[in-house]
Amino acid sequence: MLPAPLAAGVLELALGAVLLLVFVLNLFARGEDRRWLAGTALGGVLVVGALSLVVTPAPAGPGGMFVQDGLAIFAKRLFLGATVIGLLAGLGARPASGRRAGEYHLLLLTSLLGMLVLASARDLILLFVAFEVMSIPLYVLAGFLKRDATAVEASLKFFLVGSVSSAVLAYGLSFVYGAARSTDLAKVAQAFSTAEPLLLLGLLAALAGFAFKIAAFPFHMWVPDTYEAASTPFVAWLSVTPKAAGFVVLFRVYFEGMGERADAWMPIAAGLATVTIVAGNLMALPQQNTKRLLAYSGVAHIGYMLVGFAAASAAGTAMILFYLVAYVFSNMGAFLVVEAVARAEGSEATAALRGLAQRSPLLALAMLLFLLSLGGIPFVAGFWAKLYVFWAAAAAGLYWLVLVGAVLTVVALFYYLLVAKRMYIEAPERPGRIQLSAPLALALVLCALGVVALGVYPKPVVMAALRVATPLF
Amino acid sequence: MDALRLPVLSVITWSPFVGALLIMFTARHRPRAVRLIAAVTTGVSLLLSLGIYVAYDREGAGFQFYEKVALVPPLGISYELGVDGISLLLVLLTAIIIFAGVFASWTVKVRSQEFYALLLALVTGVFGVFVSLDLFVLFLFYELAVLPMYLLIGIWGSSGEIRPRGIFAWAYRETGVGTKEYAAMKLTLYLLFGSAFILVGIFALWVHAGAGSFSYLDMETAVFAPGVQRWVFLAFYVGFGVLAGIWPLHTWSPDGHASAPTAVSMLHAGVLMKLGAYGIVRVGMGLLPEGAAELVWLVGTIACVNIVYGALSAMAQTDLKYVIAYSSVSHMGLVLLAAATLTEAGLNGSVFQMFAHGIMTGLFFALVGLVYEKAHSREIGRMGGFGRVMPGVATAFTVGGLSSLGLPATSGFVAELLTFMGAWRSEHRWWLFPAVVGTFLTAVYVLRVTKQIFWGPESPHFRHLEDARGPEWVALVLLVFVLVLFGMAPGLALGPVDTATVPLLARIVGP
Amino acid sequence: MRLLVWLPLLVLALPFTSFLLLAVVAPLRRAGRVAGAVGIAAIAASLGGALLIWNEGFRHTATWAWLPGDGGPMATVGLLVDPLANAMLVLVTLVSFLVQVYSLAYLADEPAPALGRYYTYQSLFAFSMLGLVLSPGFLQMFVFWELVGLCSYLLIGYWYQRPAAARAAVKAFWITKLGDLGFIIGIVMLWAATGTFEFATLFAKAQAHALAIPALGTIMFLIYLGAVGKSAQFPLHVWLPDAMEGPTPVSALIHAATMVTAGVYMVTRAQPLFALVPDVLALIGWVGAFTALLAATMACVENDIKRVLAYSTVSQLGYMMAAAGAGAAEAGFFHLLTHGLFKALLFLGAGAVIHAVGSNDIFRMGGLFRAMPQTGLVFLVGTLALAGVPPLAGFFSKEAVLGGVWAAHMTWPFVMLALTAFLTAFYMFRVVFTAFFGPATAAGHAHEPAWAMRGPLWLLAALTVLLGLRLAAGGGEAHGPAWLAPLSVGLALAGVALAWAMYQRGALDPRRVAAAFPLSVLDALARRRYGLDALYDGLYRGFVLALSRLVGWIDRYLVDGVLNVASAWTLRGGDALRRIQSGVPQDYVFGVAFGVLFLVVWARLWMR
Amino acid sequence: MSLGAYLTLAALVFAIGLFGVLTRRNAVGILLGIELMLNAVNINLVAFARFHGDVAGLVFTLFTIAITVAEVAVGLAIVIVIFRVRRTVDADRLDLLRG
Repeated sequence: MLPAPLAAGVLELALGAVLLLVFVLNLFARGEDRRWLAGTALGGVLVVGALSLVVTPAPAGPGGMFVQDGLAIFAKRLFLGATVIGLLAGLGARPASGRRAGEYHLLLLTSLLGMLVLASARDLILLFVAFEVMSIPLYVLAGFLKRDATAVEASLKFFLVGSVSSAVLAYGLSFVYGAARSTDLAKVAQAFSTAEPLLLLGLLAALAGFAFKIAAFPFHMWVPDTYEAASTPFVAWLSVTPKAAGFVVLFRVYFEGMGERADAWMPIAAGLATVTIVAGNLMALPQQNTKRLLAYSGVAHIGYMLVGFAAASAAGTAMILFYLVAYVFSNMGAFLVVEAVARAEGSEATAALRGLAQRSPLLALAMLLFLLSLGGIPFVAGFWAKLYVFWAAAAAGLYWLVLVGAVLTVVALFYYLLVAKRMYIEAPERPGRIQLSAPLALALVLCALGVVALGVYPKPVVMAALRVATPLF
Repeated sequence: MDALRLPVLSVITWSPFVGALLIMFTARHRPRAVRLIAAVTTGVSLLLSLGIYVAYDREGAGFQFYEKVALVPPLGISYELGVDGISLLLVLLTAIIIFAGVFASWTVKVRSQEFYALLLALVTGVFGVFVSLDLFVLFLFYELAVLPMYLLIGIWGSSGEIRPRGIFAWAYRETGVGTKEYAAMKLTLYLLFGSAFILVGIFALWVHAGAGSFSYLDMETAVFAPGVQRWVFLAFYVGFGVLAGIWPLHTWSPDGHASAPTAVSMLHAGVLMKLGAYGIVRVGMGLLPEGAAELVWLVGTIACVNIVYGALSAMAQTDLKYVIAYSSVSHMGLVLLAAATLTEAGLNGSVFQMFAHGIMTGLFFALVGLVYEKAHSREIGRMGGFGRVMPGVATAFTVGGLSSLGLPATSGFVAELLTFMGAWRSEHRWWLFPAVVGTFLTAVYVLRVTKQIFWGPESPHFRHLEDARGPEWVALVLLVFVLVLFGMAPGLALGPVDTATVPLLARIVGP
Repeated sequence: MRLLVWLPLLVLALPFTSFLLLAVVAPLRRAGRVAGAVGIAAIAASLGGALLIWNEGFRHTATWAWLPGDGGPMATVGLLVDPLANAMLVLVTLVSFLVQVYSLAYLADEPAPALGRYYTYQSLFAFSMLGLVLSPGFLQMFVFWELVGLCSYLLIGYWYQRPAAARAAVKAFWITKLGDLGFIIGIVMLWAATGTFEFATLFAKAQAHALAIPALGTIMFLIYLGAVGKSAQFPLHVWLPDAMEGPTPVSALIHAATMVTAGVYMVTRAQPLFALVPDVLALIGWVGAFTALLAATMACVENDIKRVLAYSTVSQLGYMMAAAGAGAAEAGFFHLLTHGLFKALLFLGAGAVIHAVGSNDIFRMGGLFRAMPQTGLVFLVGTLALAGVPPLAGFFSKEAVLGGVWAAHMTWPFVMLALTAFLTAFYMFRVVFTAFFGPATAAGHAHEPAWAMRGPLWLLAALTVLLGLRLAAGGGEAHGPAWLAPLSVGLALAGVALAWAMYQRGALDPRRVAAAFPLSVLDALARRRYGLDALYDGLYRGFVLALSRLVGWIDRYLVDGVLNVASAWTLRGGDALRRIQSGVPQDYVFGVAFGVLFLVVWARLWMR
Repeated sequence: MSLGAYLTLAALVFAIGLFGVLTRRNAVGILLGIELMLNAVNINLVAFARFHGDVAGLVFTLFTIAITVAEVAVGLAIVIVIFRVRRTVDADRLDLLRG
């Protein structure tokens, strides 16, 4: 049995072990096909994931800077689950299983480690470090296809925006520290109640940093380019997990311990949500590349989550958590379908989906499910997600925000339905069903199951989310 | 029913959905099986809805065949079902229409499996809205009822042709007006746009009721501040009104109904538009009596516009399906006008009109479907003298037409009579006149169309047409029968309806 | 005692049953003559019933709830049996029966299915008309009122493939519907004020002077509008002449003897209510008289034998209405009955002639008396009756009407009616002389019709004569002043004489007469039907259709246009916004900077 | 010198850095700008630590420095890769992806 301080970080330690293992194995790896290496990494994450299911809230670690509370555990399960799906989808395909499989997984797992720590961080220093540990590998992964001109360009853009925002973040945090005279978030929360302008400024600047991570408008501009250029399984993972992490930090920094004063963030979050929803949905309209379309729609979804954030209540927080879970399945699923089609057709354009319903009905049905879920249609996860955040906002009296969100959902459905039209209404260009690799198929099935299960029976997740969110306030 | 301890409403609601799943997964490439499953599952719904119609205890009134299962306790969402006199009739209507619709679209060749699956899923949504007592679940079913439309119209629909004209021509070019894809998208998005308002309204009720529950019954007991009542009722009016086709939010309906395949037009014009009116009456008036009382003037006045404007537009159409579609706009005006009178006669008339017009318009679209698929044309100008080659269709069409112009002995008359009675007893007597004028205009265009299509010398290139056949007869006969039966014995329907409208009225204008 | 309810119900049910049979059992309908047999059997049976009821002089009222309501039913249906209804029952069933028999021969060479359809409609009509007669309340009356309208529409359009017939049918429906709008509004208003549709209750209130409704005048006027449409009163009479496009037996039954008289029947029925509003009554009288005169003038210039009869029907309906308006409803009703007999006779006779000659134009006929003496004879009887020559039935009823009007001190209407009496005799004998006497034109092959047609003719003729004689025996005077009878006879004879002079003797050349000044104008107007049809046509095309086209355009290109513009703008907006994603890395950093700025400003603005 | 002075200095450095990032066309120059921005953070932290007599700030600074290094290293790596593929490090020409 581990000593108390370590017990809190058991997941992180386990993941560290996996990292080490992959690193060592990589030294001995030879040849083009390194599927086994990828397999090992996946196995390791699976183990950690399994471990995460049994861990229980533990007393705070050294100096209370590292907490293993319900929120942290919920988030970590989410990260690990998403990572499992992501790795599974990448299994057996370049680059994840190619000659550089080792590097790929090392980077990815490092970033994951950062997220895990971030979810528990309750100290500015730890928070910032974890944040960077999460971010930096992503820049590299974005440009992992280093022979691909677009990929490296995307990675540069990602890096630029990322590092500038983290500079802003750090700058903000420095003020926070200065105003609170401590790096302990609990102290920050107390200081906030005295509403010191310096502190406020700091938190605002920090918010910019986090907004980049969750890709809220106008910090989103790296998103479409990166998504379009980077390898799809990675993008699928990138499109959900870091964002989830970002939201967890938001909760920690802006809600935890602030109680009533949390309302102060309402107008800002509402404003951010509005512009993000509008911009995301509108910019998605003219897209012809499915990944790019999903990128913009993803921005819009962040907006919807921010609606829950604007509620600045336990309910809102919980509903964002639920939204994130639903979003993991729907969004990753959608990206994976794109990956599947792209492997067969060599194209990621929406046109590549023509007549999919007649070529491989089940794949089309899966895609339809994911799209409907993203669009917020009954009996798939997204419906509840969207309505829950709306409900939370309404409960906080933000009816206008709900209306804006709901009306913009109509715009969103426009482009989702256009994709559906390609699959179901238009005739296929060439016959023959799409061949799926076993791991990818499995990943897709997981996503589909998740979407439907959540859609039909959301109760348990909702309850869990509410349980972990309540103590924050 | 209760003796059987059968969750009868759930069975009615989900039976088509089960049918859809069966069709999807068992009946691949077996068209006959598809139709069989569809007929059986919808038949079950029909029989059971007849059953509850008979079994409904008129003395006891109120909501019966009650079911409840908690879904998300912390939010007070629960799967709660029950029917009163109003929903009872509309459930029956839905069952009849879809049953007829299954037979009317017997001849769908292309991808019939998906067609029937989507159709049945859609119907579950419709049933759900009528029977659910939990507003959240109601909304859920509402969306379920709207969405399949897109594919149903997009895949099996038929494109019309509309020339971009006027000052907005550029917009017409950019949006591709006239194509079935356009119509499908327009219909779906427009209705979801409406649902946005409904959503806000529902949440507002949840918040202000303070009961922490979405249950209709809990909210009934809650008291809402006048201000809240006003704007929430308005939200519901706009939201449901879109679906009910209130002017000027109606333009989705002609395009949508004209492009949709037969069964879908039947179901949509026949039942879904009623769903909007039902929402306004049940949720809007039922939960926000003061708001309703304050705003009926608006509802009724716009309804008057609907009636006359819709009838005139119908008269101007050269495309048969558009004529029927616009007549729906006009008749929905009657429905809402009747409701807005806030009188016993009026509310009864409103519900009865929902039923009558549902059957009538279902019949119309079934017939238009037959004519279209035989003559391959919707242009009224090109038709003529069909009466000789398809007497059955001609007769049915005439009956439908007579009902829509409110000829006695058809359901249409009873509905319109009650509407008139209610209108003149309401606070806005002048509403009577637009309503009456509307019926006359209806007489004008209906008889004009009938004459043009079925009478006169038959045009040479339509000699080959033949009358309705086999399964199609089932649809026609069933609908005509109901139309006339309820026209001659309106008590059958009004009995239960009255038990529901009177208390509703008492809530609004006091006993 | 039960018989009181069951017998009328039976009379009502029999035609309905035959209708249902024919409508539902397709093979039976397609069998044609068999269908005819069914229809005839049914109507014969109910004729028997009607005669029995009439003979017994039943009086009874029975009602059942129709529209349930919270406090008692909102509306009822039922049966009202009283002398008025009884007489009407007999007339309706009798004429229906004769016409259906007659049709069997008249429509002998129709295809079987068509014939079946014909008898289906006939049965439906019989049922509806009887239902109307037996109505105990305005609502039920309106219901059947509309149904007979429907039957008229269907039967006028019996030869629906003829454009003329189709047009006439639709026109008839629309014009009568126009009147019915008034009817329905009126009874709804009445209901709103009194809470009932039933005659019994309303009359009771009226007796007790408990019907003090300010708008009663308006209400009764609106209700009267229904009669205007149905009984072809000015200005809604235009549909009746066109209705002659239907088969002649139909014209005899619906457009002469029964349906068109529904208006008169209604006004008679509601007399106690109309009595409360003298102004409306006066109006009814004036309009009636004017209609009578107007129609008579038009009949004088018409060459189509059926149209002549149609106009004379309009004119006679004017008589009845005038009587009702003068408060002499019973006189009007009396005229209704007699007119029903001899006008049916005339139409059926005309039918026989048309059947023989194959044309409606009286100037294509001539000398038919020699070819078909029996038809000629009965037609002459009918004509005399219509012209009001004693001792035939028409004379007494017409005299009663005139007497009633005079007694009501309605001088001008009386003058108009008197003038009409003269014209009636004139135009009817114009027909008789040109068609039956005079030079035999291309009608050599004409022959007597089959017995199925001749039988009804003789029967009606006999009834006309017998009824007349019976009235003469019973002393049919006592109407109005003593000079009335001689006057009306004189007028009639004058008319006959003029017609004889013009069309038989040739002493006066019709053309020259028509050209003479005051008449020439009248002649021109009458030939143009006083421009009324043109007026309605203009209103329909120039107003209703044009308006509809305008609204249609507005809906398609403005109301919908706004929506399309909104969606187009959304799409454009997306495209425009997309451009800020310029691709240049530093612009993205600008994005971040801008974002920070946005946050700070926003916070300054809103944060508390 | 007062705390304010240090903060102003830091703000200036930060602004200059941002300005550099926004205006330099050469990728390397941009990296330098980022470097400056992060150093401004360090100035802040140290100043606060000094004036509050609290060591945490210094610790924070150490971490920031380390992170800055890592970040810039990665940045340079990316720039090199880009130069390999595109034969240029001119930011204006790196706009394949857009819209």
